[in-house]
Amino acid sequence: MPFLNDPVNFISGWMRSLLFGWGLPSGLVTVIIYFIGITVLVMFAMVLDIFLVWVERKVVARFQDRLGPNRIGPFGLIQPFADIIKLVIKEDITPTGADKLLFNLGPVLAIASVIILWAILPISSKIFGVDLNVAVLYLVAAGALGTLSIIVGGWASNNKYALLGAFRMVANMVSYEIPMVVVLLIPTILANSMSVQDITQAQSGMWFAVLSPLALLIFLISAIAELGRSPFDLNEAESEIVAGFHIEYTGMKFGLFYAGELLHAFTFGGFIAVLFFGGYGGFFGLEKLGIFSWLNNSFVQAVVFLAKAMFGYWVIMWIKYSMPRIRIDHMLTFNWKFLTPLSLVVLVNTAVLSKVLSGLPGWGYVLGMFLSNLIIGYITVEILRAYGRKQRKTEANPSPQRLQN
Amino acid sequence: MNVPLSWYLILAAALFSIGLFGVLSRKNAIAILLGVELMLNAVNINLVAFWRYLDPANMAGQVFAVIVFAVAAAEVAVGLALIISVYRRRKTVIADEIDLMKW
Amino acid sequence: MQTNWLYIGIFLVIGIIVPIVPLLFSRLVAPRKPNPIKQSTYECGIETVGDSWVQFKAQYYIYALIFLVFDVETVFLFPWALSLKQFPLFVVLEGILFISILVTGLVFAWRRGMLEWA
Amino acid sequence: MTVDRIIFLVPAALILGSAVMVVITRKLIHAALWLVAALFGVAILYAILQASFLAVVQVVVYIGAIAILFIFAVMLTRREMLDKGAQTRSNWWLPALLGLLILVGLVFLIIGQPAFGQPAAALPAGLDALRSLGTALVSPDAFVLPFEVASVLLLAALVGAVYIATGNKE
Repeated sequence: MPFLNDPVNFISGWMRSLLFGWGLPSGLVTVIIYFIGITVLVMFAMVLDIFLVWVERKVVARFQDRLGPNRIGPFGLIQPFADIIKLVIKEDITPTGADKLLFNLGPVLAIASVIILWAILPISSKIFGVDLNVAVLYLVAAGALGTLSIIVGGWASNNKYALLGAFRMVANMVSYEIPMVVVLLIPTILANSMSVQDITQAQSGMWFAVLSPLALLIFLISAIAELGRSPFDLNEAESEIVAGFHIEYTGMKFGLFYAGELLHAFTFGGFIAVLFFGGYGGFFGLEKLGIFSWLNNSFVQAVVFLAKAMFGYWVIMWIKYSMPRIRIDHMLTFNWKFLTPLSLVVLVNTAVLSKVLSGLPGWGYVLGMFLSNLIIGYITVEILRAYGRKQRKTEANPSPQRLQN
Repeated sequence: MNVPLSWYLILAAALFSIGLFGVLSRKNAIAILLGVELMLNAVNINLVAFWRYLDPANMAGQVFAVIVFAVAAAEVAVGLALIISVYRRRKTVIADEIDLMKW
Repeated sequence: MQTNWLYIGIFLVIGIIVPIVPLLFSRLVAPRKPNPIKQSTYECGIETVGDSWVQFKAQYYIYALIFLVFDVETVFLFPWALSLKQFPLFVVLEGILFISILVTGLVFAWRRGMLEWA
Repeated sequence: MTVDRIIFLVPAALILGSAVMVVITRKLIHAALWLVAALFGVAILYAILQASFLAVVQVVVYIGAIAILFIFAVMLTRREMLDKGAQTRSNWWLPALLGLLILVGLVFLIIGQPAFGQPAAALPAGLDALRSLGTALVSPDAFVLPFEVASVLLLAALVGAVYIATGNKE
């Protein structure tokens, strides 16, 4: 059954022969097939996005001991469609003084910057867009477009809160991009490649989450900051700046920002799975055994990947609905004085150990990496505790000098 | 790759000229820096095109382009810091009005 | 490699078309009755005061400045990370030297109190 | 007119059009955003030239960092005068003439070189541009010194910029 093993190539091969039969040139055929394939992939992402609205509302309801949407359709599954219809038929208000073109560009860029991430997301070993050899940096580049969308939307609204929200968000996003880029170097070093397929294959024996748990933690934190979700949701901080950068957006444009945020969170869940949990694979070598060979099937891999991505998304939601918002100065201090130095230490550690331990057998390499991370983590916690103790002491009996100032 | 190298070079030359025009004709200091960015990018297009067309096995072109990135970043960082600093004291970003060397 | 970038290019085009479609559809079906009150800039229910150009803290700018330098430097580390495997240990030392120069900048900014939200 | 040439001309038109807008737009924030468009076009050119690392780095560094810094600077300074009054000097035709002369001269020079009329050869088989770039940057008989010096340059820029932006507090 070629379809079950390699569905994308099966269908594209069939269509290629069909289009050649019509006498089209080969370049055009490639473009047409890409076009159809991308449309299908993007449509899948958008349908998933609609489903995510329901997931998000249901999960937050459970966290807060409520029921969530349960009126329309079974378990309220039709609710997001009702929401979409509502958003589409709402009046679209452009405030006076807004920069019309940029005002429309903001939400479009916001969702486009998320959708283009799906071009490199390896859903299975056979179902994926492209296997770019700079995929890891492509992730960062797409984030840059997302930053731009927020600053454009916030500026074009001609509103104090919107601009303030945009400023905060951009300061937040650009700051946390540093630990994120540094930590992205760690899967690159471990897999000796920047392609997400290679990174996934390199984890078939052992997840990078085990080799470098600290990197996973730093990536998770900076991903949440990049998403602008609580506890880093200063961009929209309802109680301070009302709704932040999308305060003036109504109807479908607001809907696009909202949809973009949810899809972004899920996509980052997917990237956490790819970079640290073995993506569609990572069965610790099980798939090589005869009875588990079905794990190599494309559809099984796709299900595994989507389940892992959903788990990552769930963790992000869990954090969002359990943590209060932190102040902007604390947030930036946390990044520049704690996360960035820590990520650099982890990077140097990984680079050195990947060289020093490369002679050891597989388990020694894994154990060495894991223990070194534990030691760094322990030292970090000790430093933080000592700092906290000092802080409490100065607060308990402030020196007279301090009082004068 | 049916495009001749000269097309890239002419594009880069045009971009450089536009950047030069921007640098020389704009009054605003920030706009002058925008023009400088265009000129730096024109140079980078040339470097990468020469790498691709003349000697792809030798990475000197790409390495040089990477170094230009660093120079551009350094230029923007210091240039904009200067502009902000001047603005905070003199409340102006018009290049012609910044005519005192002191401060 | 070239076809990969062609794919990315088409993806970008579709990625921009997809959000435009619901916006156009919304324009077709949504009512449009603008009036000055409705279109006024929102400001917590009171009338808008002044323009939106409130003065911003220069601190935002300082963080962006530090970010710019760090971003360029960390991006430089990617080619280094890819060549770790094929060279002996001195390559790691080169990287450490590079990173320590980076850290010097961070320490300087820290010592000067640039990282404080003053 | 082959497909290759059209694929080249589209980003080229984007670059030149946006670049012209950068230098003539009155609103400074629009000029900064046009710069983003021009830089994005340059990134597309890098992708066409098969320098994929430079293409993504162009987006990450220029659009993600430099353009953001420009927009921040515009927003910090805009208050008084930015978009009011003439944006260009009164004798703007002089730089225009100069730019035109340089352009014409360069075009003549370029067209005069028959070697520049050649289309590109295919990349050597087995050349991984990304890995060779990494090798070139770190191997001691290639460009390791510029690599480290670039870091020192950026350190100097950071120190200088931070010092200038805050003034001498101490």
